[in-house]
Amino acid sequence: MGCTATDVIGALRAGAAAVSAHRDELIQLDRVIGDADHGENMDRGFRAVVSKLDTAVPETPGAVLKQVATTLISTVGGASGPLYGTAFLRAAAAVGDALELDGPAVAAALQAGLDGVVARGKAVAGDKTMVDALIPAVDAAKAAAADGAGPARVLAVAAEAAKSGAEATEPLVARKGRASYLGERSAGHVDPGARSTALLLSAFVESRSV
Amino acid sequence: MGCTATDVIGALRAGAAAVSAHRDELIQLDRVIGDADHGENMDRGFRAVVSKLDTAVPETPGAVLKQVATTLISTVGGASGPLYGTAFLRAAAAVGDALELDGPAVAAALQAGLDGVVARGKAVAGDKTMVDALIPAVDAAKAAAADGAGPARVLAVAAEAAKSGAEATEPLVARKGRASYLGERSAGHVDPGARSTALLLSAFVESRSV
Amino acid sequence: MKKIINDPATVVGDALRGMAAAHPELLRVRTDPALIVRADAPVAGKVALISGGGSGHEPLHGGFVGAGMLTAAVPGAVFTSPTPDAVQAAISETESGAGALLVVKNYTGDVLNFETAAELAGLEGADVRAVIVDDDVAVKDSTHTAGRRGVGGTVLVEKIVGAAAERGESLERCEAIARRVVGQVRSMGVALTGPTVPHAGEPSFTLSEDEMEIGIGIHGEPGRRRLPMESADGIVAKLLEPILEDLPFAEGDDVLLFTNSMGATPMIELYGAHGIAERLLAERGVRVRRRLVGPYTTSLDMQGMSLTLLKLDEELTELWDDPVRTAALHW
Amino acid sequence: MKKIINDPATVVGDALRGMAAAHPELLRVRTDPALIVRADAPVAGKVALISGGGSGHEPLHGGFVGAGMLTAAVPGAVFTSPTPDAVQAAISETESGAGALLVVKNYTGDVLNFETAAELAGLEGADVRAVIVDDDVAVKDSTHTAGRRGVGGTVLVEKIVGAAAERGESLERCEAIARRVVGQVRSMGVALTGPTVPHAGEPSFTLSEDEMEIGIGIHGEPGRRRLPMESADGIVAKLLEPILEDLPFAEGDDVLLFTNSMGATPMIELYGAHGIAERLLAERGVRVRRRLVGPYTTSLDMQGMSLTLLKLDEELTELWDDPVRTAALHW
Ligand SMILES: Nc1ncnc2c1ncn2[C@@H]1O[C@H](COP(=O)(O)OP(=O)(O)O)[C@@H](O)[C@H]1O
Ligand SMILES: Nc1ncnc2c1ncn2[C@@H]1O[C@H](COP(=O)(O)OP(=O)(O)O)[C@@H](O)[C@H]1O
Ligand SMILES: [Mg+2]
Ligand SMILES: [Mg+2]
Ligand SMILES: [Mg+2]
Ligand SMILES: [Mg+2]
Repeated sequence: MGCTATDVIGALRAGAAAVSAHRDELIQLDRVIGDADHGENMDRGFRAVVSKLDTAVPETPGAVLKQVATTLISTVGGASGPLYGTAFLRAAAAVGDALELDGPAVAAALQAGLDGVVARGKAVAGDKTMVDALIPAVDAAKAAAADGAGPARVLAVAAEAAKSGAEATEPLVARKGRASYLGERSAGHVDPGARSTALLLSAFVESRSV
Repeated sequence: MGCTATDVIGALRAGAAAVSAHRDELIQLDRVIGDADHGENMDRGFRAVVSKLDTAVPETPGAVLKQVATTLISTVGGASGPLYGTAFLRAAAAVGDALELDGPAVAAALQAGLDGVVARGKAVAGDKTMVDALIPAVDAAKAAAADGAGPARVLAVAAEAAKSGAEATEPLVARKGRASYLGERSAGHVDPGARSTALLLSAFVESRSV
Repeated sequence: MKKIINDPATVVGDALRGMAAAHPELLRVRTDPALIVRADAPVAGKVALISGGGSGHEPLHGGFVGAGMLTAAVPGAVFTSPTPDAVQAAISETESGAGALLVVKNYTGDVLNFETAAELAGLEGADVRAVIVDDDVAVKDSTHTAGRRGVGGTVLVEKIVGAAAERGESLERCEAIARRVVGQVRSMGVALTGPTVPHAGEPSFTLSEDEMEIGIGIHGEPGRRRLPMESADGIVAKLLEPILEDLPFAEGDDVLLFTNSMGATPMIELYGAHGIAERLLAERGVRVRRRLVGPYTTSLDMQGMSLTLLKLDEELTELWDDPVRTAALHW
Repeated sequence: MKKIINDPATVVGDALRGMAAAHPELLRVRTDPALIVRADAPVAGKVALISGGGSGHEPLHGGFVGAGMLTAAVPGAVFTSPTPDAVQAAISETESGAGALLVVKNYTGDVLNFETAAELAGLEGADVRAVIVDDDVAVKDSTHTAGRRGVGGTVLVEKIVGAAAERGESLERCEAIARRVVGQVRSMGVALTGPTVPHAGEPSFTLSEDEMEIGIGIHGEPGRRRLPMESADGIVAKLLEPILEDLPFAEGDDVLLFTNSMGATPMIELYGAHGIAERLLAERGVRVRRRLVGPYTTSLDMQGMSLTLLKLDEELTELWDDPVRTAALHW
C-alpha cells in the first residue's frame, strides 16, 4: 500500500498533464495580477519533467523528486521555478532513500516542500502566494497521517485543502511576488501559483497512481 | 460691377472659412487614399493667408493673389502647397495690375492657375487630381465670359463645374500624387485636392463679395 | 488616439526643442522655419548635405544630423513636405562654399518643394543639387504614376554620402555617389497596423487581426495588397523576393541588409526577422557584408517592418564604415 | 495578437540568431541555454559584468553587450527570469580571473535565480557578487512587499559599471560603484496601452481611449493607479514629481536624465516629453548634465514612457562618458 517510485512518476505525469490542460487558465490568472507567464513557465517545466522521465527513470521516490527538482530549476525560471524546484528538492531530502512512502512520509514530504518555499520566498500565510495553498495542504496531510491514513488518503485531503486555500487567495491583497506591485488592486483575483499548487495536488490524487 | 481687391479679399476670407469648416472632411478624404494631411495643410495655409491679410492689404487684385501665393507656398507644404501656390502666382501674373477684374479677366486668371498646376504637377485630365476640378471650371468660366457674363457669374459657373469635376474623380484610378501608389484601390474615393478646389470656388461665390 | 503630446499643432516644434536639449553637442534647432542643423555648421570647405521631409519618420531625418552624415534636416509637419523657404533657410544656414546636396525622397510634395528651394537658392548664387531617392519596389515605376517612393534606402544614401562629404569630396563626387547608391538600393515594407496621424486622430487604415498590408509606404497610405497574416518566415520572404528580382541581386553580390522597424514593432521581432532574411540571402548566395537593424525609417506608431538591400562595392563599404556621430547612428 | 514571429515558443531563440547575424563583430550567442556574450570574452584581467532577466525589454540586456558595458547577457523566456544554470553558463563562459558582477533587477524570480547561480558558482570557486537594482519609485519599498522593481535605472548601472570594468577596476570597486549608482537612481513609468505577451496572445491590460496607467513596471503588470489621460505636460509632471521627492533631488544637483520609450511610443513624442522634463528640471534648479533618450528599457509593444534620474558626481560622469561599443549604445 506504500507509494513507490513508479507511483510518484505516475502522479507527476498526471500533474504535467493537468498543468498543460490548464496552461491558458494559469496564464490568464497571471495576466491579470502578474506578467502572464505562469502557465507557460509551468508547462515548459513539466514538459521537461516528463521528457526527462521518459529517458531517465530513477528508482526511489526521493530520486524521482530530486530529478523533478533539478529539471524544474533549470527550465521554469521566474519566481515559480526556484520555489517549486526548492519544494521538490526539500521533499526529496525528506523522503531520503525509502523505496516506498507511507502516509506520514507523504505528509513529511509536503511539510518539507512548504518549508523550502518559505525559506526561499519568505512568504507568510495570507501573502497571496502558493504558500496559501501549501499551508492548509500540509496541515490536512499531517492530521490525516496522524490518524493513520495511507499515502492516497493523505494526498487527497491535502489536495482538497490546497484547493480551498487557493480559492481563499482571491480576496487577499498580495504582499509577495509580482502581484504585490498592484497593492489593493491585487484583491479579487486568485493567485496563479496557489492555483497551480492546487492543480498539481489534485492531479496527483486523480492519477490514482499513488 | 468689376471685382476689386476688396472683393478678392472677401472671397479669400470666405474660402479660408470654408477650408476650416471642411478641414476634417479633407483630412478624411486624404486619410483613405493619401496621408491624412490635406485638410490640415490647407487650413494651416489659409489661416496664414487670412492673418497676412489682416496686416497687409494689397491694393490690386493681382497683388492680393500674389500675396496669397507666397503665403501658401511658405506655409502649406506637401504637394498641394506648391501647386496651389503656383496657381495663385500665375493667376496674379495673368491679371497684372488691373484695379478691377471683369468676367474675362476672372476666366483668364482661372486658366492661368490651371496652367500653373499642370506645369508643375504634370497631371492630365483623369489623373484624379485637383486638375480634374480645374479643367471643367476653366472651360465653364471661359464659355460664360465669352457669353458676356460678369465676374460673379463666371465664378458661379466655374464653381458649379468644379463641384461636378471633383465628384467625378470618385471612380477614377489615380495616376498622380500619393493616391497613385494605391493603384486600383484608389477608385471609389473623391480626390481631396479636387474637393478643396471645388470648396474654394464655391466659397468665393457664396461670399457674394465678387 | 492616445499620444504623449500637448497639441497636434505643436508636436513638431515640441520634439525639436527636446532634441536640442538632448543633443547640445551634436546639433542645434530652429523652430520658424523648423530646422535641425549640425552644431558646427557651416563646415568650411565641405559639401552641405541636407535632407528633410514630413515629420513622423524619426529618426529620419533629424536623428542623422551630425558629423559624417547630414549637415541639416528640414522637418515638415507630420507627413507633410516642408516648404521651400524652410529648405532655403537650411541651405543658407549651412552654406560652406562647397555647395549643397539635397537628398529628397520621391514624393510629389517633397520633389516640388525641394526643387523650388534649389532653384531659388541657385538664383542667389548657391551651388545646389538635388538627388531623388526612389527605392520602394512596391510601386510600379512608370511615367503614368508619381514613381517609386523613397523609403528606407534614404538612410543609406545619407550615411554614405555624408561620409563622402565629411571626407571633403566635391559636390560633383557627392552627387555621383548619391546617384550610385540610389541606383543600387531597393526596399519593401509591410504593415500590421496603420499609423495614427496626430491631427487626424484615428488610424490611417485599419487591419483585422488576421490581415497585413504588404507593399506599404511610410505615410500610412495603404499598400499594394491586403493579405492574410503570416508567420515571420512568410512575411520576410514576401518582402525579400520582389527586392531580389528588381535590381536584380544575384549570387555572389555583396550587400548591406537593412532590417527596419516601422515604429511599434519591437526589437525582439525585428531581430528574428533579420535572422530569417540573412538565412534566405545566404541560401541565394547573396553575401551580407554590412547590416543595420532597428527603427530608422518609421511611420509614427505603425507596427510593421521593411527590408532594404544595397549592393555594395569597395568604395560604398568604406564610406559606410566611416565614422558617424549623430543622435541615431554613431560609430 | 499580430506579431512578426514564427511561434511564441521560438521567439527568444529566433531573436538571438538574428542578433548574432547582425553584430558578428560585437557579440556571439548560444541558444541552449540562451546567452549573449561579448565577442572577445573572456576579457583577461577584467571583471565580467553580467546581467539578464526575462526577454521582451530589448535592447535590455543583449543590446548592451560589448566593450565598455556588459560582458554577457542572459535572456530568459519573455518576461521570465532565466534559470540558474543559464546564469552559471554565462559566468563560466566569461570567467576572466577577475571575478564576476551580476546586475539583477529586483524581481522575486530574478533575485532567486541569479543568487542561486552566484551561490553555485561560488561553490565552484568563482568570485561572484550580485547587485540588485530597485529604482522604481512607483512601488512602496517595505518589508511587506517584494520591494521596488528594477527598471530604466538598470541601463545606467550597466553603462557606468561596464566602463569601470573596462578600465580594469577590481570586483570590489565595480560592486561599490554599482551600489552607488543604485543608491542615486530613481525611475517612474506610464503606460497608454498594455503589452501583448506572445504566448498569452492578448494585451496584459486594456485601457480605454481616455485612460492611462501610471506607475507601471515593464512586465505588463498594471500600475499604481489608472488615471484620466493627460497632455504631455501633465504626464511628464506626474512622472517627475515622485522621482524628485524620493531621493530627493534638490536644487543644484547634477543629474543624468533618461527619457525612455516603453516600445511603441515614437521618438517624436519621446523628444517632446524629454523637452518638457528638461524644462521642469531647469525650473527646479536641477542641472541636467547628461541625457539618454530612446527605447532602451521596453516592454514589448507597449505604448508609454518612463523617466529616470541619476544624481551625478564627477566619477560617475566620467564613467558615463567612457567609450561604449554595443548594439544599442555606441560612443
Ligand atoms: N516570495 C514568494 N513566496 C512564495 N510564492 C511566491 C513568491 N513570489 C511569487 N510566488 C508565487 O509565484 C507565482 C508566480 O509565478 P510565475 O508567474 O511563474 O513567476 P513570475 O512572477 O516571476 O512571473 C505567484 O503566483 C506566487 O504564487
Ligand atoms: N501631380 C499633381 N498634379 C496635380 N495635383 C496633384 C498632383 N499631386 C497631388 N496633387 C493634388 O494634391 C492633393 C494632395 O495634397 P496634400 O495632401 O496636401 O499633399 P500630399 O499628397 O503631399 O500629402 C491630391 O489630392 C491632388 O489633388
Ligand atoms: Mg508570472
Ligand atoms: Mg496628403
Ligand atoms: Mg502629406
Ligand atoms: Mg515572469
